[in-house]
Amino acid sequence: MSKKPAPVTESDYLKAYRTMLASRVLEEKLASLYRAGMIKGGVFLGKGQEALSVSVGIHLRRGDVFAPLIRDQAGRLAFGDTILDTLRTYLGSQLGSMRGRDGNIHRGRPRDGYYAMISHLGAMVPAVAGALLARRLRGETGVVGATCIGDGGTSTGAFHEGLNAAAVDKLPLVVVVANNQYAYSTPNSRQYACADLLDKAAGYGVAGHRADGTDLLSCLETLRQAVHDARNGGGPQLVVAPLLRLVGHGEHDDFAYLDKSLKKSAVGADCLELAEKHILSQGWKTAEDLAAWRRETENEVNTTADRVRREPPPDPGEDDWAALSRPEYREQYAAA
Amino acid sequence: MSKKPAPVTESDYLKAYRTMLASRVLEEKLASLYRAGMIKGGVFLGKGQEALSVSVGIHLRRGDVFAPLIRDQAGRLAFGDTILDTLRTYLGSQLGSMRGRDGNIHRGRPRDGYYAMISHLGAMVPAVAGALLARRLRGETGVVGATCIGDGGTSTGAFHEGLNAAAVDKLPLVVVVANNQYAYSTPNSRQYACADLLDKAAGYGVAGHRADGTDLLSCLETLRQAVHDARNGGGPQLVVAPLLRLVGHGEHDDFAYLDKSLKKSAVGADCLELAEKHILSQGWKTAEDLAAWRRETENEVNTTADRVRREPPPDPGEDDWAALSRPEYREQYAAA
Amino acid sequence: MITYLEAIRLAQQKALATDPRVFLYGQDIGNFGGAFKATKNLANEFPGRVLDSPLSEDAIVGMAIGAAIEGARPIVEMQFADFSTCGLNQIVNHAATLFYRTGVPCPIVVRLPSGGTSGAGPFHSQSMEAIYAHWPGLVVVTPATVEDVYTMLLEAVAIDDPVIFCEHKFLYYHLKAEKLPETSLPIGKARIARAGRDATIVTHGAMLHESLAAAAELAADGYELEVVDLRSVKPLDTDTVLASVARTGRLLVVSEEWPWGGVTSEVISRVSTEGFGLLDAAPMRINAKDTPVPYHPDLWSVHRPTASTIAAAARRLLHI
Amino acid sequence: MITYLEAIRLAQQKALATDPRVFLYGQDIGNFGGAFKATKNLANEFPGRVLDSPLSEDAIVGMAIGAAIEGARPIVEMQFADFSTCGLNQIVNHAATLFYRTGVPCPIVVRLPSGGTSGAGPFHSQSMEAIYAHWPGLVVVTPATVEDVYTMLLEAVAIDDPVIFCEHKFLYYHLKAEKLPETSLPIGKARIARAGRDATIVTHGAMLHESLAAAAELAADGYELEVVDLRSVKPLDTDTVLASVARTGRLLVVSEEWPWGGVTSEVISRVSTEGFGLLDAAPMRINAKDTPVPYHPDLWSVHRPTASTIAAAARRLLHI
Ligand SMILES: Cc1ncc(C[n+]2csc(CCOP(=O)(O)OP(=O)(O)O)c2C)c(N)n1
Ligand SMILES: Cc1ncc(C[n+]2csc(CCOP(=O)(O)OP(=O)(O)O)c2C)c(N)n1
Ligand SMILES: [Mg+2]
Ligand SMILES: [Mg+2]
Repeated sequence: MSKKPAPVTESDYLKAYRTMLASRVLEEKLASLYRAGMIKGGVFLGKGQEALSVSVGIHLRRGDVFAPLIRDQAGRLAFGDTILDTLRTYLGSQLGSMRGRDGNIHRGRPRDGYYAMISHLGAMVPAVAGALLARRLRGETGVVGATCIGDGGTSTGAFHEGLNAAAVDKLPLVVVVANNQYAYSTPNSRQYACADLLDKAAGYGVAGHRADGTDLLSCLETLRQAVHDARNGGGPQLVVAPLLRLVGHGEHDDFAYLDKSLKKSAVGADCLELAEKHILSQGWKTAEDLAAWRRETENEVNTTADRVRREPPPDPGEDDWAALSRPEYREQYAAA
Repeated sequence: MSKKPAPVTESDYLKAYRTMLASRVLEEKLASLYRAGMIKGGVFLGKGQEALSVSVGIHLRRGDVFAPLIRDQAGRLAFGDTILDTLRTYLGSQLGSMRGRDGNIHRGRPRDGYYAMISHLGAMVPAVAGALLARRLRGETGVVGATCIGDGGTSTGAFHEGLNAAAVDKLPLVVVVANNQYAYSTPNSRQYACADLLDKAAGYGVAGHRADGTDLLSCLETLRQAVHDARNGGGPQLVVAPLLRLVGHGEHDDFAYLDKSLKKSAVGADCLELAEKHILSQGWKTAEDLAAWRRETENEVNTTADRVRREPPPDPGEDDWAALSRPEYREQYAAA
Repeated sequence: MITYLEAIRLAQQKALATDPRVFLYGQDIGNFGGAFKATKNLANEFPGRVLDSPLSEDAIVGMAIGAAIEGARPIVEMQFADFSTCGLNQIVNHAATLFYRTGVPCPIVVRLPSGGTSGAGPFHSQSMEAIYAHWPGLVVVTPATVEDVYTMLLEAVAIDDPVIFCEHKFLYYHLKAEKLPETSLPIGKARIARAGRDATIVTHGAMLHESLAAAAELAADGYELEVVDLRSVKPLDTDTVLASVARTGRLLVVSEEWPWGGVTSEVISRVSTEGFGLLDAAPMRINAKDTPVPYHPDLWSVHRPTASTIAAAARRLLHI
Repeated sequence: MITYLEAIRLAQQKALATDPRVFLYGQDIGNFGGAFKATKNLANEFPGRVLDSPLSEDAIVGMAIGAAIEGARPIVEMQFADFSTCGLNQIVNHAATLFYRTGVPCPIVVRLPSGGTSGAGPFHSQSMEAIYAHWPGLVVVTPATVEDVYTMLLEAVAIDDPVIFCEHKFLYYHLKAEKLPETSLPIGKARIARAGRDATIVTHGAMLHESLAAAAELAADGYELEVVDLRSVKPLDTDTVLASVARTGRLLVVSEEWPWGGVTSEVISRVSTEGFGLLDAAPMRINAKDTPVPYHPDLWSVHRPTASTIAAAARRLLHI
C-alpha cells in the first residue's frame, strides 16, 4: 500500500472547521432547547470532541460505513447527516428519520452506511466489522468502516470481541477512541490500568495511531493516515486521542466531578478555539470571516429549529407497532 | 515487595512431577473408562498441559482461590482435589462432590476456594477477581487467586472485562493462559492476530510472564514468580505458556485437524517425558524409581475406580430439585 | 417525605451500616452517587465499601458472584436494567446455578433500574423481570411502593439466594411515604392493595398505580375491583392470587413488560391450571405492545398500559 | 436415510448454492465442519463463505448484524444454545430492534443447538426459545421433524426478519426421513401431528416425539389425543391451537424448557384468554423441573418430561 495519503490542505482544514463550527452551534441550540423543555429525550453533547469527530466523518466517503457514538455530532454532519434531521429527531418531529421510535444520538440511516447506534456500548464495533466482511464477500474493495468509542467503552466485552474478530479477518475497520478522561463520572483511574489506551493495539495485533484530540490538524492527519491504511489493506486501525469533554455527560449533569486541574492541562483546551487561532495565525481567514460563518450557521440552525417546531409529532394511531417486517408475523394479543 | 521467591528445589520438582504423573495416569484411566462407555458426560483431557497446570496449583496454598479450567486435572490435584472425587464425578457416583447435578470438569468445592467452573469460557476471571476483592474488604492480605484459560478463552468479553476490572483494583489475580495452539479445532491464526498473547499484558496494565509450557522447571519458576508477585502487592499477573494439547479436544475428537508440523516443533514435546528425562539426567531418581511411582499411581487409580464403580448413582427421588436455598422460595408447578 | 428512590438509598445505607459483609459495586455509584443518586453520599459514609466499576456489566456481576462465594453480600447496580443483558450470562448461568450445582448459595443483589419513563426510548426502558424469572435459581422482586422498596431491599441483602431487584424508575421521584416501616410482608407474598369483589387485577411495579387508578375510576361506577400487588414475581404467590379470584371470579392481569411469556402469561397460566373452576369468565391480560419501547413520549404513552386502557379492559371483563 | 442433522447441513448447502448473499460464521464450522458436523464439507464446497470465528459469541452475532444490514444473509452457529447468552445482547437489543427503530430489517439466522441430551449437564442442554420469544422483534422456530428442520431453515434464510433457529440436539441422529420435501407449511403455522378427539397436546421440539409416544400409549386404551406441533413459538399459531381445543375441549401443553413464562405458560394463557369457552376442564402443563439441567443421566431423565409423565398427565386430564 502507498505509505502516505495526500497532505491536509488549507481547504481541508477550513472545511473541517466549518463542520466543527456547525456542530458546536447546533449543539448550543440543542442545549438551549433542552433548558426550555422542548427536547424529547436526553441531550448528550460532544463539546470539545469536534476536532476528532469531524476528522473521522470527513475522511469517509460514500459507500463507507460509519457508526458514530454519543458525542459525534461533528462526525455525523461530516458524513452527511443534516441539521434538519438532527433537529427533527431531538424535537420529536414526525418527519425525523427515526419517526419518533428512537431518536437523538440513536439516529441513523443504515441503508446509507450511517448506522444507528444502540445504547449498549461496544456493540457497534462488531457490527461495523460485519458490514466490512459482507462487503468483502461481495467482492468490494477499498471500503472503510469506522466507529468511535469512549475510554469507558474500551472496558466492554463487545469492544474486545469485535476488535479481535476484525483483526483476525484483517478488516478495514477504524476504531477511534475519544479518551475524554471520564465515562460519565468515572475517571480513567477507575476505568483502566494501562499506561496508555494505545497499549491495547499490540494486544490485538492492530496498527495504533495517536492524535492530539484538541488539535484539528493532528486529528485530520492522524485519521487521514488511519483511514488510508485501512483502505489499502492495513487491517484494523486503532486511533486514540486524549481530550476532555467540556460539558457534563448529558445536559442534566453539572459536571461537578470534573478535576479542575484537567481543565487547565493540555487536554482541557477547546479544539474549536484552537482551530480558530490556527486559522487566524495562518492568515487563512480574518476574525470577521469566522464571525460571519458563525452567524450564518446560527441563522440556519435557528430557522430550521423554528420550522421543525411547527412539524407534527408522530401519531400513535399511524404507527403500525410492528417489530417484524413481515405482516404475517405480527402477533395479536387478546386484550392488548 | 521482595523481588525473588525461593528457588525451585529438587524436592519441589519431584513433588510436581509426581502430581503430573498422577494426573496423566488418572486421565489415561478416564479415557479407557470413556471408551468402555462407563463415563457419565464428556471427557476432556489435559495431556501435554500438566507441567503448566501443576505449577499453578502447587504454588497456591490453603486460603487461596483457584478456578481451574477444562484441562487442569494436574492443577486440581495439586490444589487438593482427590483421585477419589474425580472418579466419583466422572463415574456418576452419588457420593461425588457434585451429587450428579454437575460433573467432571465442572466440579469444585467453592467453600474450599476450589471453584466450580461454568462452561462459558472467561466467566471465572471476574469471579476470582471478586473473591479477592471480598477478601481485601475483609482485611485479609497475602491471598492469591488464580485461574486458567485457553487461547480461545482470551477472545471472550468475560476475560477482557474481568482482567481489566482486576487491574483497576490491582487485585492479586494470576491468569494463566495455556496457549495450546487450538480452541477445539480453531487454530490460533483464526483466534487472534497479535504477535504473542503476552502482548495483551501491557494493554491491561498488568505484569506479563512467559513460561515454556513443555518444561516443568520453566513453569514452576514462572508461576512461583507470578504468584509471589501477586501475593506481594504486584497486582494481576498474566502468564502465557505455549504448548500443545496432545490429545483431541475431548475423547470424542480424533484431532484430525492437528497440523503435524506443530507436533514436531518445540511446543509439541510431551512435558511429562521431558520432566522424566530431566529427573534422570539430574540423577535425582532412576528409571526404576519412576516406573515404581507410575505403578503405585496406577494401582491407586484402578483400586479407586473399582470401588467407585460399586457406589450407587444419585437417586432422583432423593434430589430435592431446589435451585434456591430457601425452601419457601421453591415454586410448585401444577402438573410438573 | 421519603421518595421511592430515597428509600432505596436508605436501605443500602442501613445494609452497609448494620452488615459488614455488604459492599456496593457498579458504574458511577461512588463519589458521584449513581446515575439516579441511589447511592448518594454512601461512598463518603462507608469508605472503601462503595466502589466505582469499569464499564463492564459482565465483570460487575462476575465479581459479585466471587465475592458472595467468599461470604460477602454485594449489591450491584446496573445503570439501567437494559444493560443487564451484558451481564446476563453471569446472572443466569453462574449466580443462578451455583446453589443447585455446588450447594453453596450465591447471595448477590442485582439492582435493575427498570421500566419506562417518558422519552427514555428502547434502551433505557426495559422491564426484565420475566426474563430472569424464566431461568431457575433467581429470586425476582418488583417492589411497587416506597415501603416495599425499602424492606424488600433489606430482605434481599439478608437472604442467601441471588435476588434480581427490579426497582421502577417511574416511581423514583413521585412516589412518597411519611416514614419507613420496620416490618413487612416477606418476599414471596403478594399483597391485596385494594380489596374488591367484582374482579381481580393482578399486577406489579409501576402498573400497580395505574391499576389502582383504574379501580378508582370503576368504583365511581359502583364496581369494586380487587387489586393484587405481586411484589415478587418469582416466587409468585399463586395462593393469594387464587384466593382473590375465588372471591371475584374474574381476572385481569396487567404488566408493563412485553406479552410473550411475561408475568401476565404466567399468572393466567397458573390461575387457569390451578383455579379453573374459580373463573366465571375468560381471564384477560394487558401488556406493553410487542415492539421496542418507543422514545417519543406520544408513542410511549400508547405503548404501555395506562389507567384508562386498564379501566377499559376491566369494563369489558365486567361486561359493562 | 437423512437424519435431522444432515437435513440441517443440506439446507445450509442449498442456501449457499442458491443464494450468493448467504455465508456462515461460527466457531469450528469451517474445515472442521462444526461441533456436530452441521457444516461438514461446506467450507470446501464454498470457499471463503464458511468462516471460523474466534471464541466470541457477542462478536459473532454483532458481525452477522452488520453483514445483514449490508444485504448479506448470514447464518451463524452457536456451538450450543446455552452459549448464546454471551451473544444475547446483540440478538435482543440490536438485531431485534433494528427494523422497528430504523425500518431496515435484519435478516440473520442464529442457529441454536438446543435442548437436553443424556450427560450434557447444566450448560449444554438449555432450551432458549422462551427467552428469545419474550423480546419483540425475533422469529423463534423450533423444528421437530427432519422435513421441518430442512424447509424451515431455508425459509429462515429467505425471510427478512431475524430468526432464532432452535434445532434440537436430541433429534440430531436418531430422527430420519426418506427424502426432503420441496414445500411445507410456512413459518408461523402449526401442524396437527396426530389427529384426535379426546384432548389436545400442544408441544414442540423433542417433546413432540415424547407426546406422540404418550398419545400412542393412550390410544391403546381407546383415547385419541390430538397432538399439535407448534413448529414456531413466535409467531405462535393460536388459531390452530384454538381450533384443536374447540374439537377436544381439553388441553395439555408440554415443553422441555423451564416452566416460568415458558411456551406452556404462553399457550395456556392464549387459550384461556381467547378460548375460555372451549375448555371443558382446567388446562394442564408439563415442563422440565425448575432447576438447572442435571448432568447425571438418571437425574436428567427425571428432570425433563417424558412419554410416561406426559401420558400420566393426560390420564389425569381425561380423568382416567
Ligand atoms: C454496556 C453499557 N453500560 C452502561 C451504559 C450507560 N452509559 C452510557 S454513556 C456511559 C459512559 C460512557 O463513557 P465513555 O465510553 O468514556 O464515553 P463518553 O461518554 O465519555 O463519551 C455509560 C456508563 C451503556 N450505555 N452501555
Ligand atoms: C463462551 C463459550 N463459547 C463456546 C464454548 C464451547 N467450547 C468449549 S471448549 C472450547 C474451545 C476452548 O478453547 P481454548 O480456550 O483454547 O481452551 P482449550 O480447549 O484449548 O484448552 C469451546 C469453543 C464455551 N465453552 N464457552
Ligand atoms: Mg469517556
Ligand atoms: Mg486452546
